[in-house]
Amino acid sequence: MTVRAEPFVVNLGPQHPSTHGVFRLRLTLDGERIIDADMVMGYLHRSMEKLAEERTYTQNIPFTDRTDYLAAMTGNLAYVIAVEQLCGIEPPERAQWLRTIMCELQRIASHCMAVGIFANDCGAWQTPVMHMLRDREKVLDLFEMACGARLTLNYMRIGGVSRDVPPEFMPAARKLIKELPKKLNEYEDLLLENEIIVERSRGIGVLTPEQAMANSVSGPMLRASGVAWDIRKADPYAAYDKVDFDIAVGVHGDVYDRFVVRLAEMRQSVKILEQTLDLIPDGPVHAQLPTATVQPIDQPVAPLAIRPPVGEAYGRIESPRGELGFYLVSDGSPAPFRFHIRSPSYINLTPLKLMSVGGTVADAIVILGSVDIIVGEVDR
Amino acid sequence: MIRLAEWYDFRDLGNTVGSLLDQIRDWGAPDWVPYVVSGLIGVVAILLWTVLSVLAFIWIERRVVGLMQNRIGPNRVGPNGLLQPVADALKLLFKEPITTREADRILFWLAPIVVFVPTIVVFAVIPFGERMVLADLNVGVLFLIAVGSLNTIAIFMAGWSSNNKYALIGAMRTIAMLISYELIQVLVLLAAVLFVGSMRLGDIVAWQAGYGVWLLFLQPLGLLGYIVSGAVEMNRSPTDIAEAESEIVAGYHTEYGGIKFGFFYQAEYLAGFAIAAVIVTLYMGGWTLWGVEDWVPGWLIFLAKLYGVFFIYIWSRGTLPRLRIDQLMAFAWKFLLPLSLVNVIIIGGEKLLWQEAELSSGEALPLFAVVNWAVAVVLIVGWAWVLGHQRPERVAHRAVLTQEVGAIHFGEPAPTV
Amino acid sequence: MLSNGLSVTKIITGLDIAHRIEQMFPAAVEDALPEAATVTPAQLLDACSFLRDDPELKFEFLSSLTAVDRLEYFEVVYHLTSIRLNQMTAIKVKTTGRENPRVPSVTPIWPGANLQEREAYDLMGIVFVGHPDLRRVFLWDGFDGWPLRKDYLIGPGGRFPGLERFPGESPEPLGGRG
Amino acid sequence: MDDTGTVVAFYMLSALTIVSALGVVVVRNLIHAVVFLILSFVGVAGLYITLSADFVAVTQVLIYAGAVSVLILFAIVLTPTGDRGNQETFLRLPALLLALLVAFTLGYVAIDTDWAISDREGFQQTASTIGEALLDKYVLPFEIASVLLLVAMMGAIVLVRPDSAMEGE
Repeated sequence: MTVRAEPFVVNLGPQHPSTHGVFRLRLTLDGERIIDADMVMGYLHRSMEKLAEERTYTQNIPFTDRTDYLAAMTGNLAYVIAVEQLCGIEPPERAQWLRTIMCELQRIASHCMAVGIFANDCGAWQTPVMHMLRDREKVLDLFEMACGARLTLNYMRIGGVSRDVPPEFMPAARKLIKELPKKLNEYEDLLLENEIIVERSRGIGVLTPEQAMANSVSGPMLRASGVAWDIRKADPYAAYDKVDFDIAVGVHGDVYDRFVVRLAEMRQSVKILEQTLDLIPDGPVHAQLPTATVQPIDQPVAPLAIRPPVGEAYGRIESPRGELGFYLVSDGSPAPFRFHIRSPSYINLTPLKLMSVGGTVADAIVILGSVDIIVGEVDR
Repeated sequence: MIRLAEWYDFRDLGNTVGSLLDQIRDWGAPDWVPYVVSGLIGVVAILLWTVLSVLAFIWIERRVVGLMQNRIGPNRVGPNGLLQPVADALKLLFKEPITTREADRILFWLAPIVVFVPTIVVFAVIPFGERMVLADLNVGVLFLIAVGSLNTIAIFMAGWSSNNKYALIGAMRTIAMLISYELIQVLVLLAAVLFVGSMRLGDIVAWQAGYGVWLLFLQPLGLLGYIVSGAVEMNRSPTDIAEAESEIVAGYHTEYGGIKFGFFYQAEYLAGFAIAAVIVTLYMGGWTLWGVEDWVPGWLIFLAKLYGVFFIYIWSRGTLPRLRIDQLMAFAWKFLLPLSLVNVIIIGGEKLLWQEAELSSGEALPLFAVVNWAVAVVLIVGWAWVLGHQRPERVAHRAVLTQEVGAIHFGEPAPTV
Repeated sequence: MLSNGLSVTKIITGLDIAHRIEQMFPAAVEDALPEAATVTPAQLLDACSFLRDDPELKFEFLSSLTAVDRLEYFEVVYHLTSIRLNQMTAIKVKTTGRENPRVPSVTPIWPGANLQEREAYDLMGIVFVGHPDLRRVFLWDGFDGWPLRKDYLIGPGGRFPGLERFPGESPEPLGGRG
Repeated sequence: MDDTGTVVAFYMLSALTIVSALGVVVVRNLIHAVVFLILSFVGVAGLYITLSADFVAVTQVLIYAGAVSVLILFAIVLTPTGDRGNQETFLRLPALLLALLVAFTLGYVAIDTDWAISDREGFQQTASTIGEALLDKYVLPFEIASVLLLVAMMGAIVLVRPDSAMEGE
């Protein structure tokens, strides 16, 4: 005879302190054990893929800020890389390096949030996330210097970046990356060996490498499962082929490893930034676009009006959350015929049920926190 | 050792009250009048003190945690935000007391009141000073536990009557937790009572003052057990499982708003003060401080100790993440319970030794202190080791760094911290 | 290999992959372009298992799955990655006509297709036969229509939504759908 | 003064105990019934206090109001049909008869007995007296009761133990 409580359904979300936005998780519970998990999404669905078909390629860049709003730079970059592939544009050298700098700064900012919020999900009452927000703010200050915005940056352009960074940017960035390792030590001291965090996250939500790959999981989650796969290394874009860094890999595939991998990646980002700030060449930051096909009547040539040739392209980069891909189909008109975002947040949710069934409600929260979703990117 | 003192001897406010009562008796009032008056004075004083302390500590906690989290905290209402708690209280008072439609209305309304009673009744037996105790019960220690256990009922009433799944989960978690930790509490307090030989809190304070040693030095395991079970009882992180914000929104008081929520909030603080007061009384010498109480009012010493202990809980709240319910229960049953049992046995043995071998207190107490601290350290470390604290799969580690794309490192030994 | 010893992802073109598939399943390939090879729906699952399991291909990672409305028909595009061999390819499947598009589901081969197929079903209305849990994902149950289709909410005069020319540009068609 | 106070307290506590005990039987909602039960326990504890049995009173609150009733609550919540409440059953009449019979017997005994008034002083330390009685004079019944409880506990564990755990070990 087994004593079982009546299974009952708990809705986590859409309004819930730790669903990271308006995401809803329907858990069927037996006591506190999860016997079924169902995801309900779409509360933030803004139909970006349809909207993008009504706008020119350049006009679509701001949309990419608003998918993954904690990593707008990488969203921008993935999209412009896809368009550049479609048109065959090669951005100038300095633009490539600036892209690298911005993406790594963005990775630090995004991982700060990911790790901090993860600690919050573990129940650390705001303290780690507040400390991490402090460093994220400093990164956002740099972004503000470079492009005037802090969150929705809209910095990348097709063929380069919107403008060169001001002269005071580089010293400020140097200062930041000089103090970041100390802060990272602090976080590692605070969180990495924290008995409660280790207890809460070790052996929870385990994905073997086979499961992770089969479920199309990417980014820190895939690496936490022990798979050394990083598009920056595997298929270098921007200036990643010219800098030296390591892929941080976990060995257990559990929640703790995802968190460890993110912390290690922040260190690698600092390492990349140190190199880029020394190596960045001078020069133009924007390529001359092939505007010959565009001849608006009664108007001067619009330099950013792009009409890519008929074809399709899949551009992908390593965003802080994983493989961010843009699949563009052009029919020769100034707007994309099909604009598809392969969003890592969304696809990383695929094995959520696999990971959380058998755990408790508290585990489900921690697992969801370790996936590090941005609902803007899940729903688009 | 009752000091016969004049009414203006504010080292113990009991003197003042006592003089007043004598005055009343002199006027020829019947016997029950001073009895009732003294009760009323005590009740009003305790209520006033708790309300003021709670208001002060709301502000202090928010500012202190703000400092810990490198932000400012409330600083708008009044100088340095001092009036923020008042503003909060006013806001709670003026808010509409919403009762959800499907709630069990009677229990829903009753719960905040019921939760308030046991937490405040605890202070009736706490000696704030030598004569400053409302009811110095014979069975004071047992009374503390008994009243503490009533909290459970109120919290369950709140969780059940809200008709909300988060609230119900929170209530169930509270009950499971409190029942486990009450056991620990009983055991550690048993050890203290056994050693002192009285359940009256005043006697325990007097014992510590008489021998000039705090029980904290003699019973470290007991103190540990009480601090942990106290944290559980007052629902603060790392054990705020019953109202785990990131999991079940606010647990049993999810559906409460307005002043009903205010009651829960205040009861939580009061429970914290109560735990701190018990720790101070039992383990830290209460209102005495090795003779300093002759110069400084004992109740000020008591309050200073109490706030100091409470600060530890604020600190832990600002630092530690939350345990999972099964881990907390495992900690209670697998770790604290055996340790407390061993503690009871050791303390009992020592008491027996002290009596039978006719040791003087100067010989016995330092010996016991050294032995108990050594035993505590050995037991904690050893038992943690037995339970697999250092097993490789539970050790923190770092990420493997590699340059090789596509390699799979799953299951490799990872570099440890 | 780059000059400094770093690898780049090897792109296996649609022509090559079509060749490989044809060797195993002669009738499976419908069409082959440099971007992608088009596989017949009937043999999609066989071809995909082959792509996943072949030791020289090892496409165990489904990067992206999406659907495109090609006006006369729909096509489903699969971008595949081999993590261990660091290579990439794309295959496509065409539906016959616009009415009731049905494509076999690849969830048995790549469980990661689960949510992506649901998304394609939700927005494009493509039924993935054999999908374990084919429901709307972003839109609510009972939503009318498939919003990413080109004929969803056709404008006045039968105009398809979409930008055909730049604002102020000459009305002569410059290619494209205009 | 002392007598009046005790008498007033006695009647108030008795009323509380009896009313809430009636409430346990009458109300339909099981949870309400448990709350009444707790109230009744607390009332009984108050009666013990009027008898100067402070240790028993506090123990009553601790064990009955704090622990036993919580276990009952647990049982109600964890039972799948626990929220159905007190239903009408065919046992209603027999139960009423039995209750009346018990009440009659108790009342008869209470009225009929010639109660002696003890002339010894009340206990100063009830706890130590009870402790000495339990571990000295009545040690055998005490031990038997403990063994019985232990057996009951083990029986309960065996009953609810999942089958898989038995196979696994």
